[in-house]
Amino acid sequence: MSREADGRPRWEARTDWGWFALTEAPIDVGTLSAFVTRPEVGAVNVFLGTVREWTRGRRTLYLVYEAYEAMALRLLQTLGEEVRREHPGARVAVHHRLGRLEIGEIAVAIAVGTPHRDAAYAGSRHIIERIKEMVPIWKKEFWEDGSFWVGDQLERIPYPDGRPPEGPEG
Amino acid sequence: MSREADGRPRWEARTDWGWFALTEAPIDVGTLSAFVTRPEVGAVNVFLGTVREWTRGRRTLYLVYEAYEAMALRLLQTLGEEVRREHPGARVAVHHRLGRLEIGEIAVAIAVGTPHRDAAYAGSRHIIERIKEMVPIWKKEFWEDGSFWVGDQLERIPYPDGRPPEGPEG
Amino acid sequence: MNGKNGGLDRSTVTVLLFAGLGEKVGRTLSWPWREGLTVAELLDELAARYPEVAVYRPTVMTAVNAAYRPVDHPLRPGDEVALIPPVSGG
Amino acid sequence: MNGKNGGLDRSTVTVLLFAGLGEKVGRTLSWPWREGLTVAELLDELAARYPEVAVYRPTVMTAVNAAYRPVDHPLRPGDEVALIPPVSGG
Repeated sequence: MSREADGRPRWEARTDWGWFALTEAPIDVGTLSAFVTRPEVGAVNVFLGTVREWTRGRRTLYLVYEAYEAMALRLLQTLGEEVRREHPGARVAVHHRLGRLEIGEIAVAIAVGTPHRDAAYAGSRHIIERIKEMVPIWKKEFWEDGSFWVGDQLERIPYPDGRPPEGPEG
Repeated sequence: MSREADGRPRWEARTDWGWFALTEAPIDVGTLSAFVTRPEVGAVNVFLGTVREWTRGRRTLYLVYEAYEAMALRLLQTLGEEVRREHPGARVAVHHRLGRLEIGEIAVAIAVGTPHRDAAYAGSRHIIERIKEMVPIWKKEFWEDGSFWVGDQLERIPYPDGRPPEGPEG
Repeated sequence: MNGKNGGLDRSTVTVLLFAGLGEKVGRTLSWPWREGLTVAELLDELAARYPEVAVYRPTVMTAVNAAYRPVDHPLRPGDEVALIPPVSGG
Repeated sequence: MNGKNGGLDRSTVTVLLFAGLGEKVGRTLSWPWREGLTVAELLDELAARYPEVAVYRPTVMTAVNAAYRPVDHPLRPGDEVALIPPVSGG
């Protein structure tokens, strides 16, 4: 763990082709896309997960993300390596926010740079799907009437009844 | 046609959900992704086409893009409307550079914001495919030994023999 | 978007050419309009005058006043006709 | 990455709990290690002590020293064992 300039915690791993981080500081899209842009790259795909205010009629006020940081960082690197195996030469950056996030903020940014666009799209899509499947990061939603750890309803599929549970966290 | 702050020409159309531009000034990714991020958006997909140095062993020094600006701008808007028809509520930004571009610069940036990620990926992919198919913008590649309008070999598929023609523009 | 150019006679059409074709032939031409002139006939006339237009013709798409139009589209005086070689943006 | 904590007895394992489970039970526990202890047995012991662990158990994945491991994985003293509820990052 290191610190942002303003003292907020940051977990980070950087190689010549990959850049992975968990951070409490805002994510800058341009920095990530610049990292994956190199003379051999012709296509960059960026996926951003942003904090949505409305989910099936329910208003989110803000979110808090928590992670098993050491393991999450290691797994993000593994996902980058998976993309490199599938698309040799790909460049990959994945940054995920932790702590409190307001509506509209970027929770996760994934950038993949490759010579041609098929691989850039496939690579960024692979990473977001795998993050949602197996990277130990958790989201707590805060509503006007309570809060709720997404996934905490003890089913593997959030919102099994098609919408968040009605009550506050029990 | 309007002018950038530094006097470079710019063609632009902006609505409450869409932002389309042709410009000789550098493209800022963060500005585009911010435009498509709103409280109802949870997923943003950004595609960047960047200037690649090497194409099948041949070195590009720089590129020049030319457009039929009025028509290209109108068609970019049409592509945005196509995405909106398919994914109601989507927000779309598409900016394309004109003039001379150096290696690593962004030639085109497409940002699509939607509530969920399937639509964001599908929307940005649709737009880049349609740009390459029918928007009147042309790329001239400058190599160490000559220059070449891509597509100018009078086939609909560039590089029919698997690599750019050997000679300079004839 | 009518392609009307204040400096041109109203009995002409404006022809726009792009990329390699524009470099070889010129980017803008003024061409005489006549009653019943179609895009195809305009292309015939241009190809007779400019060999490069004949060479490119099998691959160009055509637009009238900034919208794709088929070659049987009839032209009006002042129209802006674009010869669109295979595009390569993105 | 050994999960060794200078402040802990080497005859214990460290248990990490997250999200709702961590809020209910506590985010970090120290638990006695014994020869042959597996992840499954550790979960049995924790579930006997903490009813919430029993409730969550069908949905948690387990990691040892920051890598996913099956429940028959044998533990060594000082290991860091994480109970991973369904993730919701992204």
